[in-house]
Amino acid sequence: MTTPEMIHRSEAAVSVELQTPDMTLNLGPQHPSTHGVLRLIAKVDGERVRDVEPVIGYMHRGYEKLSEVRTYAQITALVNRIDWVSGFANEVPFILGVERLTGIEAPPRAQYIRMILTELARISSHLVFISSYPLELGATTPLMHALREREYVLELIEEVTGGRFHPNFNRVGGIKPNYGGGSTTKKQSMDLPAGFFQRASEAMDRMDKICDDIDQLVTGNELIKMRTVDVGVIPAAKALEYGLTGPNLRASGVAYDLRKIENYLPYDDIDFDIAVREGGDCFDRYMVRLQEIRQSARIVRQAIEKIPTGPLQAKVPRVLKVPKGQVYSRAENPKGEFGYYIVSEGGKMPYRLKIRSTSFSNLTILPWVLKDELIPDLVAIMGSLDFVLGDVDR
Amino acid sequence: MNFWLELVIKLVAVLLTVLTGALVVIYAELKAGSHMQSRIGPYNAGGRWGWAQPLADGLKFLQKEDLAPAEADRAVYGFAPYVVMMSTIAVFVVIPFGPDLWAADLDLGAYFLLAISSISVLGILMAGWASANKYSLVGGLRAAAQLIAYELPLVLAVVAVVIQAGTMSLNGIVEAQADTWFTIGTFEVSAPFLVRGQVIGFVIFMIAAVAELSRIPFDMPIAESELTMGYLTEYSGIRFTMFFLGEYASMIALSAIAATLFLGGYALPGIPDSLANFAGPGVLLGKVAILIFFFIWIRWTWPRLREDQLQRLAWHWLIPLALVNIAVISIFKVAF
Amino acid sequence: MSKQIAFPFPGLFKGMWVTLKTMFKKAPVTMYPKEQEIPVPRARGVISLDVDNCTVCMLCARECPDWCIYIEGHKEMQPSAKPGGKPRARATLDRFDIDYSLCMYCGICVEVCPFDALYWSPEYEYSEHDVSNLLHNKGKLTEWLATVPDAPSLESR
Amino acid sequence: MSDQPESAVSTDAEAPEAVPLEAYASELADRLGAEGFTVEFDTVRIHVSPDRWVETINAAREDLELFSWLSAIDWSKEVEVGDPVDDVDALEERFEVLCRLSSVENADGAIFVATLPRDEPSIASLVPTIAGAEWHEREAHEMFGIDFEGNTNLAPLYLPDDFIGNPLLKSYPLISREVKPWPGDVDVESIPEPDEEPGDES
Repeated sequence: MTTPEMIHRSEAAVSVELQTPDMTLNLGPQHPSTHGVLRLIAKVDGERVRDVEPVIGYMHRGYEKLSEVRTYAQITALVNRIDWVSGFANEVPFILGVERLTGIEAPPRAQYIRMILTELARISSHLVFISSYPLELGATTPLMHALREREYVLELIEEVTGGRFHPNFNRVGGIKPNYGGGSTTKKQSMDLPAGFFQRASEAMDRMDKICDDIDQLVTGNELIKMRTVDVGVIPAAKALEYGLTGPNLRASGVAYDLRKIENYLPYDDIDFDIAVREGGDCFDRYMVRLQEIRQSARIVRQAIEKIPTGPLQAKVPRVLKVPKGQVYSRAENPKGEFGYYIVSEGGKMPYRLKIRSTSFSNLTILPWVLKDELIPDLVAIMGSLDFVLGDVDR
Repeated sequence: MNFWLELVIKLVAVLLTVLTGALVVIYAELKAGSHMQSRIGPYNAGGRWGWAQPLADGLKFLQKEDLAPAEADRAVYGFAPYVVMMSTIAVFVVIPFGPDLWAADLDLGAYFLLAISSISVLGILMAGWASANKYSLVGGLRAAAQLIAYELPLVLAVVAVVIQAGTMSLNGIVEAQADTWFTIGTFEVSAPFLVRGQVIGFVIFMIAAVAELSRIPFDMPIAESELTMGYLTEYSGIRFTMFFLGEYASMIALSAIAATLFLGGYALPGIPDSLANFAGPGVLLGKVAILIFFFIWIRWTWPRLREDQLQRLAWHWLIPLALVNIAVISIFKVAF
Repeated sequence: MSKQIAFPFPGLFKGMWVTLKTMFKKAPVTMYPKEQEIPVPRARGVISLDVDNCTVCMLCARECPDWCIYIEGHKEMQPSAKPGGKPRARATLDRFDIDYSLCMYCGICVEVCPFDALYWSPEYEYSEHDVSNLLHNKGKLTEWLATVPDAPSLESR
Repeated sequence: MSDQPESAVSTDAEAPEAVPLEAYASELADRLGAEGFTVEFDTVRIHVSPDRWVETINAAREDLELFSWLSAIDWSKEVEVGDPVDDVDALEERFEVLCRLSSVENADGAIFVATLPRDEPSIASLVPTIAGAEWHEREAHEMFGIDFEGNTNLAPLYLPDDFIGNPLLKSYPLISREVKPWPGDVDVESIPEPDEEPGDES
């Protein structure tokens, strides 16, 4: 079908005869394709984008500054708002960082619960991508089908944590304490509610089914392939130079997954594969995420089989003292490597908190990858990077 | 009958058909589309199943302020929706709903139909240019390129039908399809052109029709995720309603044309001629409904193409294929 | 899944089959004002206050990251429980306001309360036309107490 | 599921590597000719002289391929918001520019640190060799006022064009915390002494 050479050849023939001035097309900050307040100033020559300058910061909330006036417990509530479609996964690296500073280690059951919820957050984040990406290409129905299934995942998260998007469930050395019903319950942690395993495995079956449906509806669709295959190719070297991580990097053939490398939660008990594809185009980025939903469902299934019994909270002093030190703690978020560089000076609040948010780094490649693409491909490529503006602007 | 009375009756009939038809199709799209998406669609307006939703939407649009950008070319901007609407309504004039149920039976019916429906390109270009908006401009130009590219396969597909029928009158084409194809013993078999070797022509016509309608997968002119709403970006209120109704009316028009040319129009094998005038509209509407459902179905299933892919599809595939189709049909026409 | 495009475009028609199947299934829709979903017991809907348990210790107001809890109180002398004992000072709550337009539902106040005066209720229907009405005072917070559910039973393993 | 072996859960995989981590850091620092290194809490920090900043990082990218992030720390005695440093008197006021590189093969990775003076901080830009550093440098520029020589586009990234100040400096106040009094500051009135109670006076 269409090869890039064909486009370029036909273009070359035209541009010899017609020299037209470039037009500046402003996309955003309110624009249907930017799902958030991203603004692109694109210099277009007809349909071809000659140059693009992303403008961000419309949603800058200054989390790094706010974190300097908040205690560690308060920051946990804050950070799950950075990338709101996978709120739980944002908390994990932060709490692991504080645990590393204080030398407290969460008990195995708490770690398993963290792992289950992280994977549920990953599924929900990828389902948002699976739903919104075809929408940018014009297909409206996968949106509703994927969001319908995401609801089952969010219900699971809410059932355990009490919040659909902002769980605020991790505590240093364990998970959130119970409250209400007398002071004794407060000393216990919020364990999984009855029937959770049953409902979780049912929901995971649904995830497999929706993946099959999406395969039929989207993946196999020739029009989708025409729009995404060989579009927006990012070679591995470029991806590394721009700091791309997560599915965007794995689609370029680099098997970089912190779940395997860093082993920050009991992932080595679980048998799962890293989804890697070689092409680095939009279709591969889409496919990696679709495969990761299946892998995450696999992880959740195994985790609910293997989850150990035991305490949920390690012994933590009543007044938590975080010693002086600097730690970089990172974890594999649905969108890639999410890290916190915590500088503690021994106070109640961190002296400085650098948030290495994934979408910000993933978005730095936009000017490079969008250069000399068509306007429809601009939308396709931008969507395939799967960013959340809250994660970009912090 | 008095000429003027007849004219008024015909005009009112056509207008009513177009407008109520468009409202019904809008409702069908809302309802079918939402069920395909696991939603329930309109529910509250009008009591049962939200049947009044299109009416309510229409009323809402009428109340909206009719905005025009400061830089817009007011006259052209204001006139554009009516050009689109007019070209759509004029198509209905020649479509026969029964042996005697037509507004005008032109000898050059098929020709008139193609000519008048391509006027809508003008309206869209006017809208895109006069809006003084870059999205509108790009959308308008995309629409122009697309409509002109797909006008050709559409015309060529019709040419094959005209050759087979031997007439350009739409009534004549329907009658040609109702005529005996061959006989088995004393049993006379008649069949629409679709069955009589126009499969390729029908497929080309339908693809081109979707492109003419600027519906998914060919909705680049209004591609929401790229151009917000293309040439419609700046329109609001009554003028937007015109475009909106026009889109759905032309969906009916193209379906009716396809039904007339390829599916036997008002004729259905087995319905005697004496009943044709009564059953005709129903038969035609049934066929139109099937085709419209097809349009709705693919709109809620497929993504959109890219502009260059769309052009390539037209020029590299559809037009050569349509020419081959004409040649084959002509050979068969002469040989048999 | 291969990137190749096969000629008769089977993918297009498989997709149409999926949408057609969906069309004849019942839509999983809750018609909100008529039907209501029952939120899970742990849902963080609104914070309710048990005035009797509050000792005006100010912990919640101090730990709140958004500074959206306003407390005022005074101390009263109360006769001792034992006859002949010294009268005790007891803190009485005058004002307890939570500004839900600022609250970010983190639940830290409920967690730090040492005397079980604050509870989460899953109620969610308290939207207002005027943002100032989102400041719930002591009386309103107490009303929510009736809607606090029992904690869910836990998974057996 | 109590028969599940507890030992299967190994969360702190780096703990046994604590000694190798220091060996790794010293080997890396030696190879790159860095000024020194620290390893604390499994975080490797390689101290680099600002003059050799670009050179060192490019050399390190041979096996630490992934450019992860770039940022800065403001070490300041004057602290407008948040907790001050542990030992204010001993603090040497400075900026630290940090750049994290990671390996994509294993858990290796290091944070490269260059120390800059607090007045007119300036360092060579990484953009000519690592294009992805552009936005990170722009962010550090607007948030801390650090100049990156060679980065031609240091326009504000997050902040409005007419914004004055560098918000992440420790001396920059957080307005939202200043316009509103802390509600936790109110205390219940002190317990009145028994002899001062109104009834007893008369």
